[in-house]
Amino acid sequence: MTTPAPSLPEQTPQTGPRKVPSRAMLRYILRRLSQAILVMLLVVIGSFFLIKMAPGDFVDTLAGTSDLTAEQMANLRARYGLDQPVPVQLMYYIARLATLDLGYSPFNNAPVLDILVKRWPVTAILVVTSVSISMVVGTLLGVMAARFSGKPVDLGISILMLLFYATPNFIIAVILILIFSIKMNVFPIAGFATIASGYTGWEYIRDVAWHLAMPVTALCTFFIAIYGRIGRAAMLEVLTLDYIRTARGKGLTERRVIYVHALRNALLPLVTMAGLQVSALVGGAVLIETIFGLNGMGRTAFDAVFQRDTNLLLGVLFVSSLSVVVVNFIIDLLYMVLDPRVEIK
Amino acid sequence: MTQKFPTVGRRSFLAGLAASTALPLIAMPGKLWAQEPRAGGTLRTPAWPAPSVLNSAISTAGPETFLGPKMFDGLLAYDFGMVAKPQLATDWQMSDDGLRITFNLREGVTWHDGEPFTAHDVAFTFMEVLKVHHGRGRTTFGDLLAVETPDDLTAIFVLETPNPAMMRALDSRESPILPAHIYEGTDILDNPANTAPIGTGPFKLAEYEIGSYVVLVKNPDYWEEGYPLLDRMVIQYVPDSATRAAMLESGQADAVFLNMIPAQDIVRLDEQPDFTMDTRGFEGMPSAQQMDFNLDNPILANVMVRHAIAHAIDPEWITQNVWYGLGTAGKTPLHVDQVEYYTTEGVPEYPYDLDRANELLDEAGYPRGDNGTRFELMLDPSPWGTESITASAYVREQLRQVGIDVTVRTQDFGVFVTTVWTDRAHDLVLYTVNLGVDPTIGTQRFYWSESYRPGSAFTNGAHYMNPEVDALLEAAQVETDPQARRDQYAEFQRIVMRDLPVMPITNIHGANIASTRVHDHTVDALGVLGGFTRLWIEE
Amino acid sequence: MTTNAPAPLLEVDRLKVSVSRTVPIVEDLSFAIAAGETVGLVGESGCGKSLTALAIMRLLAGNLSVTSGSIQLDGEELTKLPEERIRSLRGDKMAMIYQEPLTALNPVMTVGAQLVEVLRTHRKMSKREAAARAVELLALVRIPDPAARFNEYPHRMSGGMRQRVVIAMALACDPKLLIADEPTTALDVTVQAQVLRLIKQLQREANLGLLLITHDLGVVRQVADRIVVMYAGSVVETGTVAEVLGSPRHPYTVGLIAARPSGSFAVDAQKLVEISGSVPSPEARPKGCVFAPRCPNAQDDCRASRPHLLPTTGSHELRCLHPMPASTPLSAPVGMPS
Amino acid sequence: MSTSGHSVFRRLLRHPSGLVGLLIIALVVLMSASAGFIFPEGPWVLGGRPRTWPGVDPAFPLGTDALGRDMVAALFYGARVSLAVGAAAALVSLVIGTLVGAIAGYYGGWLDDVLMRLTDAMQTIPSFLAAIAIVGVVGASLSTIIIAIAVVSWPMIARLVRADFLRLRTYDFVQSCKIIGMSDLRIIFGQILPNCLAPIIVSSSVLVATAIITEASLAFLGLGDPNVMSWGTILSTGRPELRSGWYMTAFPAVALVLTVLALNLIGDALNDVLNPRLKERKS
Repeated sequence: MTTPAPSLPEQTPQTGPRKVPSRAMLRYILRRLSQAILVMLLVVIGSFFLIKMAPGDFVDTLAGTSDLTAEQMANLRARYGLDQPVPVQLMYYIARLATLDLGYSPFNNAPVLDILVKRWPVTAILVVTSVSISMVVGTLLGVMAARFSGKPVDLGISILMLLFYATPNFIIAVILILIFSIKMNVFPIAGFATIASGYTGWEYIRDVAWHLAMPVTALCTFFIAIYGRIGRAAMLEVLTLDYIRTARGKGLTERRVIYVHALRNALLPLVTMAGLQVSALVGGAVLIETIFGLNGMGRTAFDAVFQRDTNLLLGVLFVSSLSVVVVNFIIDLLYMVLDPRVEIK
Repeated sequence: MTQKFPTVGRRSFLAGLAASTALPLIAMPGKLWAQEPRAGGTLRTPAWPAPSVLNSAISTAGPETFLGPKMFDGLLAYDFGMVAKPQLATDWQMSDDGLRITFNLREGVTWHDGEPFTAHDVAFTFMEVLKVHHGRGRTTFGDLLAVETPDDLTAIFVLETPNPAMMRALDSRESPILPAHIYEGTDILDNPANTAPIGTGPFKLAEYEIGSYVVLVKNPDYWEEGYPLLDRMVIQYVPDSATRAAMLESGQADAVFLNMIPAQDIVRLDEQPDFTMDTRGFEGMPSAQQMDFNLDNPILANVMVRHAIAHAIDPEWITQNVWYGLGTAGKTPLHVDQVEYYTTEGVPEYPYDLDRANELLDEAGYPRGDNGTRFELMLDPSPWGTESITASAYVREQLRQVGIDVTVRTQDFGVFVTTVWTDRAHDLVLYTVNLGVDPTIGTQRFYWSESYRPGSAFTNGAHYMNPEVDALLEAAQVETDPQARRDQYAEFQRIVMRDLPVMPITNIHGANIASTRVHDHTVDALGVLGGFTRLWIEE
Repeated sequence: MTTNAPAPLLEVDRLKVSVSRTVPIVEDLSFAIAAGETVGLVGESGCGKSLTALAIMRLLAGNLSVTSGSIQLDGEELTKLPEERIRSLRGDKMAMIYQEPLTALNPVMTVGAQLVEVLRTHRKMSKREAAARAVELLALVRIPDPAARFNEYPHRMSGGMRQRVVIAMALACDPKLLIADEPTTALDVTVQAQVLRLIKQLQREANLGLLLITHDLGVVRQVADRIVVMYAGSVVETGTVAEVLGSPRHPYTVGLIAARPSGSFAVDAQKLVEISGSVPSPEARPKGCVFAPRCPNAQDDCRASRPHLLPTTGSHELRCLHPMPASTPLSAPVGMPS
Repeated sequence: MSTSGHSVFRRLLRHPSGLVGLLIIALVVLMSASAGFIFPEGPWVLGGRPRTWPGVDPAFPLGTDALGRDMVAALFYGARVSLAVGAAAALVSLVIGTLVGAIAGYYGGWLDDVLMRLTDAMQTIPSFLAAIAIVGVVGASLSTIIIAIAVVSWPMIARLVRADFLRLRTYDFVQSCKIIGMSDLRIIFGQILPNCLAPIIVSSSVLVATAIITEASLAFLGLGDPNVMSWGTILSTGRPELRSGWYMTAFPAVALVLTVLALNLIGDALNDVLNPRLKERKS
């Protein structure tokens, strides 16, 4: 009987109780923070030049919808600093950003921050719910498939996940609307909550849940497939490991072996994956928000691109990157909790 | 960067609109009138795009134009056929020379904040707001020298020259009256009331979530006793047109106005017993799809080439298959709904005939090359709506048949406008446009040599220069004799169709589609761009 | 089978373990362990020792299964027991210590939690009681500062420490049978002796039946009462340590002993392989005596049919048609081809 | 990889999901290759009555779209475009990703830092959003779409390649190459790269699949190239007809899903064939 290699690299044994030194923690946070700032600076600069590369600015777009004289257009450009060279505009933008001023959105007639404060929660709730549901459902399906590996259950789940994996979310969204709204009329098609309903408390939460049921489902399927497939693979690997045999040898029930001993270890690669998927989910949210009439970050960015609303677009990218960075940080912390072998050095 | 800018919006809204007063063909089913109007209820309607401001005096964009008249009143309203009727003005008289118009104003009207409405508000609105900040107002009221206010209930318009077009532009959509006490002495474009309006209209703003929805509630102190009937109106901004259609079909919305769902859905739902289509109330905004030739392109400068292209394209086919019959094939630069001036008499026609097209192209000196191609052209369809992009697929295939290799270039709004009207880097441009309640307002800009203004969108993009046409257009601008004006525009139509700088494709017929529970959304020429005072919903 | 004890604690009788229910890996395996007795199960790796242990624990995984024979623990037939009953025996009445202490513990659970878990599975104990008992157990296996170690994760402990934890876990519920599968192989030489001593001591204290699986004859001689020599899935020779090691009869046993480095009974696997070729794979086992291809004494009858395990003297049993003479001295060279 | 391409292919054929995947892809390739022969006039011919249902007119077995174009021709040409977009975008992102990953992993130090922060930034921006921005800003043409997809998908490859380079550069064979004075370029491309091809090959099938979906999603939002008939184009033009002629949406959707599914099956099979150890654990 040979022993398989441990799933994660063994560290040299250390003695002494395990404590996270607060100094090390602080250093770690600072390092992550400086990396994050650099990354977000790159994001801002990159998107700034991308949108500036486009012919036309928002004044042009504006002129298309209302009759503006050349003089009015020039005034507007001056008002928004669009007559400055692009690098200068960028400098101004970054300088303002440093004071957390995201600027003004001419198209929406409101400060970017005011707009994002309303739209961030929509996407955040959509994405967080989707990640959570896909993780739970995906993992459960993966565990089930692994547990009955090679049996019909496994085959069924694997086929389902392949289908989920291969079907673009907009197709699923369209099918959901057709079945659950037009044919059965169970779920509301558009919006985040019933408008001016006066709901509060649980009633409001239920209303939001009702509205988000289809968008979340449409957004989830792909990620359920991802988590399911990774979960199955991870579980299959973990189940061959020695400590699982140890656990069985202790007389634990199969349920406990799977869900306590194996699952916690199989979760590790899934958690890593979740961090990588957050930005993909925000991207996927563009389509979902469009189809389900949700006014979130994805749709806002989409419109901002076409309106040349530079401030709004950069605002969305900045805030969503910030969210991704924060989520990844949280996930790293979570990973440390889940896997005691990972420690701050 | 805390300045605000006013007139902002997206053309897509208006672009999808169509007009048809002349066609009350779609008879309203009898069942609609079977019941007595009922007060109360909520109207839910999805729309797109969302407004930038909630004040149609400073923005001529579609969403604002829809919302404004619900909260603001105009001096006049118009019955079907653009017959003026009272609103804030109870009656009016024009002096014989047409230079002074006296409006007697309604008594006892108050603003939403309780302040009384006076002639001063009227004077302020026209002189300080509409003449200065309204997109079309600068043109429409250019001749307006002053508004005199001898007393609180009298406003006298003093004009420099007679202005027949102005009397068609005094409704709540085009010229809403703003409260002087809120706006006077402020930066009008920056006034907070632009997103928290105070009007005299039948509805008041209850909630506004930028980009998401607007909730309006009944103004209980509205001057017209017993109106409006509705308690509440919820306008939800939903970007996807198929989603809007699904909302209507599933009963999650009560009506979709202004062609804001795909034409095929309008037609399909209309056939169902639960929904009714209404094409009335679009005469104020006759919309058309047309294709400009860039005459600076040496190939297109050849009139035979333009005629050949016209022969190769069947506007009737596009009208039936792209617009699903919600339109009339275009025959002249005017819209069929501009009834007073529209004529096909003596106007050249270009019947669908591929052989003739090929002949003309041969004659023009563009024989087919070895690969069957004569020359290449770029086609820019307008990016709003899908109809122009769909139609461009048809145009591309048709022109391939006569040996013209067309590349379709889709770009976003900003780039499209820049490419065509600033850089003039286009050959053919296929787009939808509002031809205006009067040809002076909406049509002239495409043919008048003086409106060849690179950098200014939706102007004479063809670069059409014909002194004869210029003379006709300029004469019609100030002509007060109706018959003379008609003759001028008839001649204009004949010449333009001969020269063909622009090929008319489809005169779009606007349509509203609503649940049969919804009644009376269209009661006059303003249609759904009116105040919805009579709209009621069955329980 | 012929111990003095009235009824053996564990009795394995003609056990057969197969792959895919067709290819036998362990065949005709019989032995017994009495309470307080230590039996050493020896053989080269791949001969089926660990499988035997897993078969007893009913932990055979994948496509391995017991296809015939019986395993009785305290008179209870393990092979036929419902899963639930066998679960209640595992970790309670019988327990196991594994070869690789580094991987035998769950890396994401504290050792305390893993100990408490086994206690609470089999004993009605509150969390607090179980924790207290767990600390006692850690102390029992000579882990310094057991209360602090209780909250430790396995990766912070050395291999020897971890093996002690595994032992503590195995002993947590006072099992009657303890199976130790190469418990010291993966450990440093110095630690090996400590751990082995600990196991032996605990076994004596608790009067456990101990099945010690090893390839190290030295360990067997130190610890075991009786010895079972396996080759290619079946027992070739068995008896008391004195009988088998004092007077090995089977040519394979003789080879094993001879292969050990001088001065020690540890079998150097490398050396053994050099001497005697390799263990045939289960699919390629010869029809006759499985050892015949490598056996210096093999004759035609050996290849014709498989010999039976037959008693010789005392409790000494042997599966060989042409055994070594009974008096072969331990250290004498064996005429095996090199 | 010591395994030759030929034997990998044979093993793929023996792998059940590999076989199914290859069969479907072979069909799609056949469709795109034969499109020009079967429908020499192209997919845009307005040949039939618009919105003819499948099975009604024998000339149009799968019916016609809203403009009367043959659905079969559209699907055949669509296969061509979707595959081309997928393959080209995957290729470009493989090249970028491999270069960035190789340089970062081989040289390490500040170069690695800079390139990895760039990769981080790219991965932080929601990739679909970035693709929309690029296509929206530059204009919807086939090449823009391909480049946009490639630009947003290389970071994954870069990480993969970098990880392998980091590992491999410490190996003896690399060290000895350095000692005998081999140029960095030759070490990177001649020595190290061939040793990390397996994960690259496996991810490339996923890249192609993702690219096809991204193209369709862009087309769905109206950002497709109007001059080419891709499955995404058929889908987005068919969608308004969903309620009256669902077949216009269903056919391209099924084609799309099957192709992506097949590519994933091939990816799984390649994974099994090339890496006996489970690869998915490395995110």
